[in-house]
Amino acid sequence: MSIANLSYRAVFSLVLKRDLTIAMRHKDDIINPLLFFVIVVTLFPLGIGPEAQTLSRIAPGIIWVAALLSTLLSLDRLFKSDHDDGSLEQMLLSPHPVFILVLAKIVAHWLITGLPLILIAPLLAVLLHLNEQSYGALMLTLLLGTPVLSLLGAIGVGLTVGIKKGGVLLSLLVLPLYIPVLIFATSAIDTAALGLPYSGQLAIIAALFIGSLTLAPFAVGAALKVSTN
Amino acid sequence: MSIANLSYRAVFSLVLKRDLTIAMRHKDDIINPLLFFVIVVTLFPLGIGPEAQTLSRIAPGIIWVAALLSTLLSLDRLFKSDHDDGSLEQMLLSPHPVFILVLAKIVAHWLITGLPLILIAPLLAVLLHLNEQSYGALMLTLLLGTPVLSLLGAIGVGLTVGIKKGGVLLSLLVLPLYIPVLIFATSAIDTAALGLPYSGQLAIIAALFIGSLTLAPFAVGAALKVSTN
Amino acid sequence: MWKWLHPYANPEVSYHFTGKILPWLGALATLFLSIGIIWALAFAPADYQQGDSFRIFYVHVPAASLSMGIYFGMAIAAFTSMVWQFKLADASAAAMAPVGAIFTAIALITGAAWGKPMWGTWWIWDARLTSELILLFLYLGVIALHNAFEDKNLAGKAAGILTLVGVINLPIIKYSVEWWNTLHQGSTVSKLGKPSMSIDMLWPFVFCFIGFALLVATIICIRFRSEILTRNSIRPWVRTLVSEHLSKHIAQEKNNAI
Amino acid sequence: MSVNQATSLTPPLISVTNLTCIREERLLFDQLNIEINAGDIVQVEGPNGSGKTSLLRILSGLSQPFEGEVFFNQQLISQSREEFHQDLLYLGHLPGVKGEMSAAENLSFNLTLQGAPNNAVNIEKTLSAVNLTGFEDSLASHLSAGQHRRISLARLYKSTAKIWILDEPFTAIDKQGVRALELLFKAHIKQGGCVILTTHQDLLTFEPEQVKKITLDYVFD
Amino acid sequence: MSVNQATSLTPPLISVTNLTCIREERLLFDQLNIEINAGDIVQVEGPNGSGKTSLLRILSGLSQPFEGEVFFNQQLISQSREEFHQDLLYLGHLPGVKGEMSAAENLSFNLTLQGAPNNAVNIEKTLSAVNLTGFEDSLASHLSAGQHRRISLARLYKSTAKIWILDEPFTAIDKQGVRALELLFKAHIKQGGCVILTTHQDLLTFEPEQVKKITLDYVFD
Amino acid sequence: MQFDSFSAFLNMGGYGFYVWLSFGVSAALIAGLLFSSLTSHTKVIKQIGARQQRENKLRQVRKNRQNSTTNNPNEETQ
Ligand code: HEM
Ligand SMILES: Nc1ncnc2c1ncn2[C@@H]1O[C@H](COP(=O)(O)OP(=O)(O)OP(=O)(O)O)[C@@H](O)[C@H]1O
Ligand SMILES: Nc1ncnc2c1ncn2[C@@H]1O[C@H](COP(=O)(O)OP(=O)(O)OP(=O)(O)O)[C@@H](O)[C@H]1O
Ligand SMILES: [Mg+2]
Ligand SMILES: [Mg+2]
Repeated sequence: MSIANLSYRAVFSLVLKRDLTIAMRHKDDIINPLLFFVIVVTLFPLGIGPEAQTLSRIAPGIIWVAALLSTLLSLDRLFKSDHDDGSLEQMLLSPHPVFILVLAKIVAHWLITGLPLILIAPLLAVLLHLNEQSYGALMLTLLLGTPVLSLLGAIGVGLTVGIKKGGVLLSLLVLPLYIPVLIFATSAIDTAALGLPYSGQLAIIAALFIGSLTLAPFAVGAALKVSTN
Repeated sequence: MSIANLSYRAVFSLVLKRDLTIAMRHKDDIINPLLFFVIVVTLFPLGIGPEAQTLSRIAPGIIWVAALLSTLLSLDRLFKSDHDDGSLEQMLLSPHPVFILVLAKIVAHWLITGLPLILIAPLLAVLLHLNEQSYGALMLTLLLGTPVLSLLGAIGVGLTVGIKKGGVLLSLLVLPLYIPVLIFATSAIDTAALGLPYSGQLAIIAALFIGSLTLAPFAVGAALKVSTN
Repeated sequence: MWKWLHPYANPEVSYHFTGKILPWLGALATLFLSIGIIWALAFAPADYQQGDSFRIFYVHVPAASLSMGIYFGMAIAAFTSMVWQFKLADASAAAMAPVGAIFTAIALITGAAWGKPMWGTWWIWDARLTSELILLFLYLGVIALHNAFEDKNLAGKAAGILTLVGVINLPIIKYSVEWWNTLHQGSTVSKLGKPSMSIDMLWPFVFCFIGFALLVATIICIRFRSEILTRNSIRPWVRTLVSEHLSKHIAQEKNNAI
Repeated sequence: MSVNQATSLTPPLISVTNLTCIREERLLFDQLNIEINAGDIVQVEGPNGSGKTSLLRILSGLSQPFEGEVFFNQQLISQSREEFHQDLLYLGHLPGVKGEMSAAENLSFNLTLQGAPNNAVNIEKTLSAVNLTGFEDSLASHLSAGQHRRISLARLYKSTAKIWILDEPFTAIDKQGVRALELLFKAHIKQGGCVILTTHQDLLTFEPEQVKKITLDYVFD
Repeated sequence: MSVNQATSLTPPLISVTNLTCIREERLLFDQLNIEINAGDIVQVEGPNGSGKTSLLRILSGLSQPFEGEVFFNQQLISQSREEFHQDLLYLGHLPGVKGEMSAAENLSFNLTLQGAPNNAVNIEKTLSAVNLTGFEDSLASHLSAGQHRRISLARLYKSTAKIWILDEPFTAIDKQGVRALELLFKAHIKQGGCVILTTHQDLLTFEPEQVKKITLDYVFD
Repeated sequence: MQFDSFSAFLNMGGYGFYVWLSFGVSAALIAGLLFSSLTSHTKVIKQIGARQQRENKLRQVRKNRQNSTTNNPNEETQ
């Protein structure tokens, strides 16, 4: 009888590497959510009007809502394609704990979609005339907040992956979970624009991050087992 | 030898009826884009703050951007599932002209996703404190504009349907095409808020509608033939 | 009427033809650009209003007009390939897209860098700026579509459809954006109007413009040649060309080793 | 690569000249010439990846060949699209069956799209011919792999098209089902139709000399 | 419904007690008892829609039965998940192969996930065993239906799992390929493994009495 | 020459940062484009060469296989 003598870390990096390879092969996976983010942000001035004052007032909200929607759209790639070609079944049947595989896939998802968003956010902040004092807060909230989006989103995908047209149902499940992140993040940025300390809001986002990091992988594992039944 | 003696109208209604049946079977298809629309609109007061004045200033932009994104998300269902289960191949091989089948599918898509948006829009306008003079303009622009979104979107879907992960690529292709509709529609609503006539903008949207109605089905047909090759 | 074009419709002939004119194009581009850029940076007079920031003009305007010109060329190529099934036109359209995107990006970046000292902000939602940004999106869409299909012939056809739809849309976008902007806000950006140029400024500009145009032609030629190779890799002439090239390469490496 | 010769003096139903197919820059077949007449049953043979599916898709007009032409009744298929499609029934690897519709609805849609007159009695009888009695109103997504394919195959029983192009029609079908299909093919060619199919199983109820074979194999330049 | 009896005194590898499966309110099988020992090859038979796939998914733990239990080495599979999965290789209707990765990358990932030591020479040799020499670096989405499945089947050659559960493994595979797979099954059961499979073709190289059969058929109560 | 000294040239009348930023970014982007265009040509040639070699290998394998089947027809070859 063979003993799968791969340590947790090895399994984690195996899956992570595979997902990153697929993304690099298919560079669109990285570029497209980013472009979506950019396009959504540019749509708002077109819809609302070009006045700098209005734009700078609503900039934090727009950037965060766009980040949220862009993450949402990219969530699909987390398990859907693995489900459709049978790889997910194989992973659930592997001798390793499911939560590690799930965590690796979530981390890969964040590296592919969350990180690029953070890198391009300052540029979009310029387009929307964001208050100069708020840049630090914007970056920090994105850095702590986008992983939460990936983690919570994974739960939604896990639940809907077996359903044929889960695309919009997914957003229905996930968006309410995203609301606290949105509220605290934009409030932090607004506070920073006034020159006040915003560490309170940051601490809450950090707490959300740690909480979802510990709980989400197990929830996702359970959800996947149900939805592939 | 059998002669397919179905008139164009019969083929049109055959395909239309089938798509509507599927949507009714799977009620999520109708409810979910609607809910997405509602959720996106409600995210903005959360991200921006509850002041009535700011909200009413940006309401037309937000409603229209949300309508646009919601249409975009639902576009996937236009051809993707037909492609994945081989029905699209069968339609392309049927003895009837492709543009009729395509047009029927687009009309079905609008009935399923566009029409409900229009019906619920006044409610959301109330939530965002839209200027009372603008309601008529909002409804008229949505009525003329959302079919354009479905028609132009179909071109994008036609091009990307053969590609594995076309989801976000689709938005990149389609959103630039949506910009004129967005600009004229919001401008009409803003003009109406000032009590000025907005028939000029409406006329342009109507022209866009007629232009895309005549050209899009052929472009989509050509695109489908390429992408299923 | 089209007869004289016929030999160039042959991939092999046009591959070798472009190979022959490429060095000349490159040399001319280098010549014009080096004269133009040095003149523009060091010898042209400063603008009486904008000072030395005006020197950005010499890159900005050629890049902006080339960005639009290349899209136009791409649309013509797409049309040709669709109507006359002219496969080489697809290859040339595929070669143009990335070049156009880069020049659009240059126009945007130089414009932004000029806007900060002149208008006090990197970006405003002016009509011209906005439509240039949308042009960038259209380019990126075409490139993404080219990359999304493995079969380059299909990719060419799909991107051609998108290019043509985009070209119908381009004037609509342009006018809508212009109208949208003036509706909301006055003409604060009237500075964008053409400055009356003196002769000392015109000549370096002409050199820069021609230089950039030649550079664009050169790069498109280079890319066009690799597009031809990928699309015809099964043809015997490509096979012999590849094996000759590779054997030469190996021989060179051996020489280096010795 | 075997090339079928014309065996009768009547013009062939489908003919193919100088067909070359390249996928992934690999030459699958080169300068293929085929003539298929009424009454022929043609089995395209070859190991996995030899280009059977590619050939069938070109014959049906779904893919464009790298070089060469396909004729239907001596007209280019791209120029007589409507007549050709009226006489063509193509079933690919994918069944073209919608999971959200019931078996009966699926069949009825597919038949009507092809131009057949639609009536309910017919539908029920046709479904019973593919052994789906009792499943008429089950959603297709709730059926097993083989039942799913049977819905798609059912349209063969009502088809008025002369040319049947079938890519691995026996996938997931049980033995009884395979035998029933073969009988159907026999009836079809007797009525002056033709069948072009791929399968990795042997056709059991046909005499070996009755079946024309097109054998594909790897080719190198 | 036939039920296999234990034929040896050693404890069975897999045993199933009182298994009942209901899908869509239709009883597929009722009170099924099976024992499968090392060295068995078991073919689950039955017409389309009789519940073969459902049974295999229950055996592998992917679906929960309506009633009854599945034991591995006399332990409930839900209670010995890790050991069971280490000894299980399940291949379903879907191949579990990613189109964006090359044949070699797919195989290597699948093997490593199962816990096999990963090395490049092995991968190439294994792929050549399923006749994919020369396609190691082709993206899986660019391969034909049969080649696609072969990538998935390749892992059988390196598997150290005792229990193989295979749902229609021969789909889209050409004749030579089927014969090679049967030889592989022979070697596997000789080494003390067991194979549980469904297929609508007959196993050709096995003696009829060598193959245990579980025959499912429609039940109406 | 418009400038008195090299530092004045660099300073560009106070607009140095913006002017050099524009020219620098433009030069970098064009250089990158030129580089990728030039390498893509050799990359394409290498790719085609690799594929030809793969085909040769495949041809060899098949030839060997055919030989072995004709030599001992009873042996299963796969
Ligand atoms: C991101 C910002 C900018 C963008 C996207 C942009 C874009 C354009 C475009 C598309 C053109 C048209 C070229 C043609 O018609 O051939 C143009 C021309 C021009 N731009 Fe800009 N521009 C920007 C900022 C600026 C700034 C800040 C200035 C100067 C203060 C400026 C000065 C000019 C001038 C003088 C022309 C030539 C006008 C003409 O020939 O009609 N631009 N720009
Ligand atoms: N997803 C599903 N939801 C509900 N019922 C299903 C589902 N899949 C299958 N069934 C039902 O279960 C029965 C058995 O299906 P199963 O897939 O196990 O059959 P099978 O023996 O594998 O058939 P085949 O030979 O066609 O693959 C079918 O008749 C069908 O009615
Ligand atoms: N989508 C694709 N893109 C690129 N190349 C492909 C694609 N599909 C198939 N090919 C290539 O074409 C060749 C022939 O494929 P095809 O599907 O025609 O084979 P087949 O004879 O039907 O095989 P099978 O018996 O496995 O179904 C394959 O070897 C593969 O390399
Ligand atoms: Mg095939
Ligand atoms: Mg089954």
